[in-house]
Amino acid sequence: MKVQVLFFGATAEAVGEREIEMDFAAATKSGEAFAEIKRKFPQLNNHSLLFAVNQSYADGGELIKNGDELAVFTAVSGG
Amino acid sequence: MKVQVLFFGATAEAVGEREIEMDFAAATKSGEAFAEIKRKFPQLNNHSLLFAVNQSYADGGELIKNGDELAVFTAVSGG
Amino acid sequence: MDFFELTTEPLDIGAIARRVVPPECGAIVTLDGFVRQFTKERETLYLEYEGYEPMALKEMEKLVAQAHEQFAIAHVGIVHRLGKLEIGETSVVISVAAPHRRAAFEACEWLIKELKRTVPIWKKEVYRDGETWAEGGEQ
Amino acid sequence: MDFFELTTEPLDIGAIARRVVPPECGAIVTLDGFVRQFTKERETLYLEYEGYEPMALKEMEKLVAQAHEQFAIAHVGIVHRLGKLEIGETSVVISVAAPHRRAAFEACEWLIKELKRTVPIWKKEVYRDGETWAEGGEQ
Repeated sequence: MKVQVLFFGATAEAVGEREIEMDFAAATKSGEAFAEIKRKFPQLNNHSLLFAVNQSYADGGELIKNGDELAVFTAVSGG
Repeated sequence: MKVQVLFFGATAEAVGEREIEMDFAAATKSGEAFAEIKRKFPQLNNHSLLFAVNQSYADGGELIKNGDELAVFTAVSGG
Repeated sequence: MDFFELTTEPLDIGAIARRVVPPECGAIVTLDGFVRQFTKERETLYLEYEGYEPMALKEMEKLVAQAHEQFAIAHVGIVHRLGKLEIGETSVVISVAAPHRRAAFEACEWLIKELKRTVPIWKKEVYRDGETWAEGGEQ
Repeated sequence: MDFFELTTEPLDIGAIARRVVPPECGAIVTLDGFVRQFTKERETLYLEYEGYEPMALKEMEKLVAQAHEQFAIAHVGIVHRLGKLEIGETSVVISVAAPHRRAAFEACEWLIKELKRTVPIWKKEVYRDGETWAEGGEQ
């Protein structure tokens, strides 16, 4: 099950990519998916992170589907 | 003792003048002066009035001096 | 960089706000008052503002001084327009710059409330069926 | 007449405020955030704003909907600029029109607070001696 994972700002810089594709088992929940992303990129643990699934903030319980768009970013600093 | 008395907006319309000269006795206080203005123009009593002496709100106790600028106007409505 | 002005020219909100920017601030709060088309279902055609100009400037100066005493703000700009204003035109702009936006919001709201209470400016509302000088407390 | 936009073009505060004017309203409150020259005595050369654009627009849309639920307001306009911004340039404008100015002040202050908490936009501060991505809660 393939998903896109997007990084922005500080997380893009830490990971060295703005967008990657990852493969998850069926019935993976968003919390598990994000834990796997952090294992894959341990440098992310230096940051306080927020997660989104399909452009909405994730609560960890969302079931990831094929083709979903995940995002990992630091606390926002617009304004 | 001559002073200028200014009217604005609704008071200018009621009195039919924007500026008049009036003569007061020496040692007249502003409260007495404004009472005299209201006697002279009883049509002003239809309005809730504010008074100023030399471009500051009057408290009634100011001693009027020759050449002072008095003003009589309704509650302000700018903004 | 405080300022308080009366003018018969149209007001440019952005330009007024920009003039109160100091280098250590990050936020400006701007109040933009303008001519309403409808007041309680009565249609206004246009407004005329009249001011007791020297006293209005003195009262605006006092308000700015009081705002600096009460709020942690950097700069204040107040410009009130006089003369004939069409529907939708800006009558007053108050811009407040502050290091922290809370103080800017509080000071701006306080300034417009006090301006409407103390600064000797009056507006004549011209309707289709007549005209009337607004007297304070009506709005 | 609500709107929420992202743009890389300079922001015209007055034009944005003007777009939220409905005929029954008499006041607009506008928050204008801009690039500070100094943050805690460190001199910023310029900023770069990056957004997760489709999510940022969705979050802005949610904020506008929530503001209408919570406050008696007529229209809201939010425009955030992205890309490179020089010192003094406006990064965000939030304009709120309301029949009563109290609601406009409250809603505008609430909107900027929530925007800084929820809308996925980040700023990179470029100093003379380095650069850093600001992470929320720092301001």
